[in-house]
Amino acid sequence: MNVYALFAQLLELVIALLLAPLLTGWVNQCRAWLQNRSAPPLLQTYYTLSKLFHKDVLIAHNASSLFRAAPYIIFACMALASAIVPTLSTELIFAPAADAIALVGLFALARVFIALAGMDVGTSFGSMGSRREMLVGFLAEPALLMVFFTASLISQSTSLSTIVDTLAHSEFAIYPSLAFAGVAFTMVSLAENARVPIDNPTTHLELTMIHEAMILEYSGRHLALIEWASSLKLFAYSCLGLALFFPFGIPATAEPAALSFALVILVVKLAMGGAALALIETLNAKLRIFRAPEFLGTAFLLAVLAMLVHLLLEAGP
Amino acid sequence: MSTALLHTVPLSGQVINLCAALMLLLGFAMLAQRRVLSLINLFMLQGVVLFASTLIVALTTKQSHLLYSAGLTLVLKVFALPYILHRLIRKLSVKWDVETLLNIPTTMLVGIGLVVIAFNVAQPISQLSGTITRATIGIALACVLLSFLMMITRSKAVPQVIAFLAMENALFFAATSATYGMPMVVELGIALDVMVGMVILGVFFFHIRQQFDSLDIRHMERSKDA
Amino acid sequence: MREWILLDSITMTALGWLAIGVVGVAFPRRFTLISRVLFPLGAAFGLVLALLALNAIGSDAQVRILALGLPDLPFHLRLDALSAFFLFLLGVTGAGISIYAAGYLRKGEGTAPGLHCLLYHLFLFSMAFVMLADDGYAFMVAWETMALSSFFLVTSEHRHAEIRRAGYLYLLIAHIGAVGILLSFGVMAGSAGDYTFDAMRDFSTLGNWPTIAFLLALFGFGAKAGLLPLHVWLPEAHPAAPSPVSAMMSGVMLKTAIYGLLRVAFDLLHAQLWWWGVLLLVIGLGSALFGVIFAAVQTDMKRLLAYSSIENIGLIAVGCGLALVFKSFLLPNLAALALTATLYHCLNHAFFKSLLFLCTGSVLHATGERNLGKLGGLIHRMPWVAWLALVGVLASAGLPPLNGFVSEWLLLQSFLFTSGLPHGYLNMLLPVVAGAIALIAALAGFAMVKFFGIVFLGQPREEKLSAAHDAGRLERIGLLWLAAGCVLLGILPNLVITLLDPVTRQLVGGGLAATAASHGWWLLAPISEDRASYSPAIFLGSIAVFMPLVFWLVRRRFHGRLTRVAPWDCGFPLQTSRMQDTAEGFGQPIRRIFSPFLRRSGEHPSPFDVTPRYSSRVEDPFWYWLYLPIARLVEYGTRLIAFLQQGRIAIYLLYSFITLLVLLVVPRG
Amino acid sequence: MTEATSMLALVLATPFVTGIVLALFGHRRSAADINAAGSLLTLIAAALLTARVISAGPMTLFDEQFFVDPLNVFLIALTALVGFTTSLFSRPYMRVEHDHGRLSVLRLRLYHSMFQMFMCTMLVALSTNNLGILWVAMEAATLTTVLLVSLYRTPASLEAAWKYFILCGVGIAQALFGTILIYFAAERVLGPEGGALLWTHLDAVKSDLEPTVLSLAFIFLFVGYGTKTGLVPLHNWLADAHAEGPTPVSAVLSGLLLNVALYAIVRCKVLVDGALGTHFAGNLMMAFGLLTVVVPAFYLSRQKDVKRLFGYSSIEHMGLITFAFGMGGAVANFAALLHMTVHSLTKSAIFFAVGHASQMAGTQIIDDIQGLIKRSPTIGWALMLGSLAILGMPPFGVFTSEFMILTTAIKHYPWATPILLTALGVAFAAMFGKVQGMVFGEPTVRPLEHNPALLPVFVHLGLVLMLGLWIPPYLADWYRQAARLIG
Repeated sequence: MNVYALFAQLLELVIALLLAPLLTGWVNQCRAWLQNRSAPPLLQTYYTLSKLFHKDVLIAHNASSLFRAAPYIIFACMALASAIVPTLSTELIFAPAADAIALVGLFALARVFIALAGMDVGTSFGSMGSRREMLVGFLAEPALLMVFFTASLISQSTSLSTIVDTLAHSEFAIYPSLAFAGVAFTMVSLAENARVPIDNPTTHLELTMIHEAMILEYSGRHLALIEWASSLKLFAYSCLGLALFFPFGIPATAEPAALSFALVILVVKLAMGGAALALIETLNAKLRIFRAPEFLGTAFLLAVLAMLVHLLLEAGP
Repeated sequence: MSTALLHTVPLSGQVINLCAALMLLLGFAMLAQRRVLSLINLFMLQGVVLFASTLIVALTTKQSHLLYSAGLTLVLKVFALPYILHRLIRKLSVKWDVETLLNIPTTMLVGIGLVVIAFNVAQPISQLSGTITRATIGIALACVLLSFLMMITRSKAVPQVIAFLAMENALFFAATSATYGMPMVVELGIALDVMVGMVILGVFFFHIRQQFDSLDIRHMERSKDA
Repeated sequence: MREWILLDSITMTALGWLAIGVVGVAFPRRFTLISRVLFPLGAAFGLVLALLALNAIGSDAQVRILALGLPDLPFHLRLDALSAFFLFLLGVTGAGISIYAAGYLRKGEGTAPGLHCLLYHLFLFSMAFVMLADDGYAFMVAWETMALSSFFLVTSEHRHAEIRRAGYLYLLIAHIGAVGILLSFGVMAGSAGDYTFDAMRDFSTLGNWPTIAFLLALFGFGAKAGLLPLHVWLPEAHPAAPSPVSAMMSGVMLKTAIYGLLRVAFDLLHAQLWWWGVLLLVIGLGSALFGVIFAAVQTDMKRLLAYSSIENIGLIAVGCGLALVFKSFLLPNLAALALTATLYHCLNHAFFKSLLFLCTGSVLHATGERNLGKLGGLIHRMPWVAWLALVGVLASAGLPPLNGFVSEWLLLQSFLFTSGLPHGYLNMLLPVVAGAIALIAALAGFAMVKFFGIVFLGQPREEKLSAAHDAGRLERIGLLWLAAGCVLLGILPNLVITLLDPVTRQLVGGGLAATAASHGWWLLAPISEDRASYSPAIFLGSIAVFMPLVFWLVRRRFHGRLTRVAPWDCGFPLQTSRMQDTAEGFGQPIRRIFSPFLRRSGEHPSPFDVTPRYSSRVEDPFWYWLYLPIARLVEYGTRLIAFLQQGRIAIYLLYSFITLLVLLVVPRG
Repeated sequence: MTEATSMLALVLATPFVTGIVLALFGHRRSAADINAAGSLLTLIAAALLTARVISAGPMTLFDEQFFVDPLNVFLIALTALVGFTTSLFSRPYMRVEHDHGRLSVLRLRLYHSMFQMFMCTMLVALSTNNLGILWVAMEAATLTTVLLVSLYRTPASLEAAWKYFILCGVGIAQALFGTILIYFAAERVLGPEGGALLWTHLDAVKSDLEPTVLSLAFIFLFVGYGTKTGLVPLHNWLADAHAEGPTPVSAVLSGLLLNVALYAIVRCKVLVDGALGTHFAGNLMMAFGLLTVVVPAFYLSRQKDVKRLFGYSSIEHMGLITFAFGMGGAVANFAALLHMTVHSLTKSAIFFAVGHASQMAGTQIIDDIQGLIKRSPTIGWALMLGSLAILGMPPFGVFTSEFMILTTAIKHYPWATPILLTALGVAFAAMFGKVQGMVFGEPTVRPLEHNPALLPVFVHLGLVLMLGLWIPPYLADWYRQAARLIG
């Protein structure tokens, strides 16, 4: 590993930390436009974060130390996740540290902690949220893995860099399996990021919320960290989708020139992706919680189908 | 047995065959018999026949120990056991008619079937029998089976025991007249066992009477798993 | 004087356990002696055994013949890589459990301490001898001794009828399984009844006999391991037993069954058929799914863990099956990968499941409650147990960077590289199986969150819980030991893989050590770096750096005060502990989704019920599909046969008579 | 030779004389001790005789009327041993029975003398060389045991004794017919003076004996002695006799008498298969053996009476042994002999424990006996371990023989293994469930007033445990020689 790789890695991390709230803001703005409401400013998320950071922290009496540690753990997990995903370059020093499966494991780790935090205070909504979060989780996780498996069967590897390399830089080939996988991935990431139709990030209707219900007891800097972490999660998922299904423009090297070029492309792609996400959210209505299994089951089946399609059409005997 | 064969058999042999026939006859008679007293008498007659056949075998083959066993038979089967049985039923005052679990004609039919089986089973053996008395094994077997049948069909203790003794007779008959007698020790032992067995049974009857105030063995069907 | 070899020292250590037991039963009432001296001593012996076995794994096989046993068949002992590995597992886990048990033992509970000491150490001793045995007879003796001693341990609270029932079920299934194993040995035995494993290796049975032997062994060992459909004893026996015993049974004893299966399938039988592997794989997958679904809906914490053991055993069986498939297609390296994953998972499960069972033991002692619905909020009362349990929970949920994740990662890897089997269906299906495994792992996460969240988090659901006390010193040591094992096994996978290398070489003739070690201790790359790699060290390291860094930055920049208030909960005024999710409530989505697989019963009150009582039970469908029909069949046969025993002497005479006649008329000769 | 003669004389005479003495003085307080002393003397003599035979090999004594070879001398030793331990056990047991007023002094006298007579008859049956005397001894054994079974004179015991007497009497009669047939066949080869009933002579000329006659003879002998062995469907007397007799009698019945009857069958099998040159007798034994293993297994679960329960389990094990002898061959015969040993040791130990247990509970009904282990751990553990041993749990010796039998079966007669497996499974389920209920749980039993005789129990179980882990070499080649004799 060379100094460039280190630089690229750090740059990626910083970019992620900085751009993530922006992406969230952008999505909210697009959504507001699409629903022709007056949109919040693009930087609204930053304002919210700094406001929360400066606020005092209120904590329930019987909240345990796990409750207070959770935000930091979750934030760390998400930061690491967004560092693992190859966004600007595939030559990263963290690349060997975790492959696709490990990435899924990382998301799962964060989820378990946030669910535990939700149960910690022992309120009715908290535990309800955790239950639903775990429900969504155990349905989404295998689907996500299957998506990765399809990609890794194509590239004969589970290491993200290698996958992206193969998809981006090998001679151009059409992978019908990736179409299925792409749809599945979209559905999964909607669910994972607490988006319509599974969850609504802006709701406080008690009976429908999932993610909000878990973090109901958080306030101040803890809440800020969690919000930031969730926007990081969205960012990571978006980058992941872009890297898997629109991998063009992610250089194999880490020269500054290539990086800066890749950054521009990334921003453009993210903008489009965010808009698309907003569009999807606008066009769909939130599902009942017990429709969620069907929704995610469909995602899982699509992913399996993708793999079979790959084995059928693309795997050379 | 064809007539030609019949003439080759010496007189003694014929007499023994006659005895065999009588044994079988008596067996059937006991099977058909309804009254206890006459059962005992028939049993005594069987003893007499047994004694006769043993005596003849002893005389023809000049085996001294067969003489003893003939005497033993006389003493035991003709005098002792019938006497004991008589005393028993007098003591227990059981002179009732014997009820059978199976009506008499059927029993007889089954008995005939048994005889057929017995003869067929004994056929190969009789063929190679070196002794002058060929049929005796088959007849003895038939008698054994008949007394077995009798034990099954009698529902009272005393007739059952008589049937048991009749079976003993049949065996003795086989031992003496078919094989010209077992070694003395064995015969003595057998006789002793029969004797002791009778005594024990005698004791037994009284206890059974005390406990069940009847000798009807249908009272003794308590311990079972069904 | 023959030279002293490693095998002798290991035998001596095992005998040491036996000696401890004898001493214990010699002084049955000396409580302090037993709990403060003997059990820690047993733990020390466990450590010694582990170290010796560690040395033995690398070295080549050693054989000893004892003076005991049958006249023509003295006990043969053999120490090779496979047995050494499982001995290591036994020793290293047993050490932790024994030291915990030393603290766990209470006066006047269950059997007399001396007897308990004897049974416990006899249990350890027999397990060690199962691994060492090298002939059918010695194996069976050790095997059944293991079953017996564990049975008596399970029923140590024998005054409760349900515990007696559990023990009965356990021993019954164990014994029937043992007969299956015995018959499989009989099939494999060399000509002229030579039951040494060497003879079985050399003896090449023909035709269907190897298959029959394999199936019998699968039946027998499956019964002990708790594979479907012979699992029913497991969720009964584990909760019934005292917690150290449940830990030992679930952590180690189930692995002896895996050991036996590996021994028979890979070592004693030479020619494996691919469909054996598929069969094992299917059964394993079924067990894993069944186990995890039922774990998610349990309301008794030890039953929950028991079902999760079924799940993990299922995963292990899946690994074995995959390894069999690869071996049968002569792909040694892939087989080695699958087998490594399997053995690794054996080790991991031994650690985290024992840890969790011991934690339930502490909870049980502190609260006297096993029902999840009556627990909660214990993290405040017993922080040690809670945090250590958290380690076990994360490991058992298969989350990085703990050990559970590594083995699942390896397993998934081995599934991803199947394309290339000369068998179309397998190529198609195996990746899908990988998806199923992912589902199982995720469900395990669900069950574990339920377990930890309901037991340790939230508000206490009963008043008496406020009296709960944390684990004692010795108990803490045991828990710490196992938790540390979970972490280390997660951080240093390469060491473990190099450790496993001789085992896989022995069984499938391939190993990962060469490739795995080539990237240094910190990077796990079983095949090659750009194919798949995972570095728990960096993983944990970066999290461990990020977290304090973020914390420090945040606290340095912002100084918002922290005040304790009543929980907000959307401003709902009245907050009671009854308003949290119960175990039933938490499991409800699973019940709803998987209702076709479950047999549910319970009462759901109407909205107008003034005194509503909600209860929901999930029962094991196998009872109704398999076991009760068999029981009814036997009962029917009994009634049929008992009809013969009429009690009428005439009938009896008739039997004899007919027997005689039949024998007379049928042709003889 | 001579000292062997004297030893055998001692073995046979001691119980006889003791029996006579006890018949005269059996009502004294010291009767139980005389009984034990006589048994001890028998045991010592038997041990010496055994040692002699091991060193000098087979020998015929008393102008060939008696014959000792490894096969029967080992059974003689076993019989003497179990007889001795039983007499030890019966000392406290019978005293308790007496104190509970279930037995008068005269009955005790009858018991003691008949016990010795029974031992005597069995020893004669084992050691004789003359098939006729064998028959006589078996009949005598029946008569003595009838008296023992009916000792309590309760209706149930009378009923049991009556059934026992009639069924076994009839059976034995068949055996006599078989014996006559053998004589009939042998006499044509050996001549009337050639000792045509002496087993040694018959064995010498068995290949010349007439096959048809011998096959017929074997059927009668098999039915006859099989009745005493308790082979299904001739077994119906057995459970009752075990349940209703005094416990020491149950112990010797299933521990010894069944063995002796089986021994008679095996002796005849050797002759018959030798004469026929086929496996006729063996097949017959295998068939009945299997039947006898399966049927009682299904009876077990219905039993209410604990002694009846174990009576059926004895039937089952006899079936297993018969099956093994039927299979033949070195391993199977070895296993069968071993199983004979361990079964009689274990089963008698169990009956000892059961006797004390039922005295503690004051009943033989299983449901009314509970929590033994709380009141008297030793008896509880004895019953539990004994039952586990008899169910074929290692490391007890019963497992050893079952291991050999099952593995041999699956090698040579695979079709038989599912049947055996079913039987063993069902038997385990039924019996263990009941025993667990008796040993564990909330106690319903009272402690005993006399301290029980547990030495015999644990001596037996210890021996069985030893045989499971280590068979002494001399014992092993003793078994081997015997197995070779059976062929």
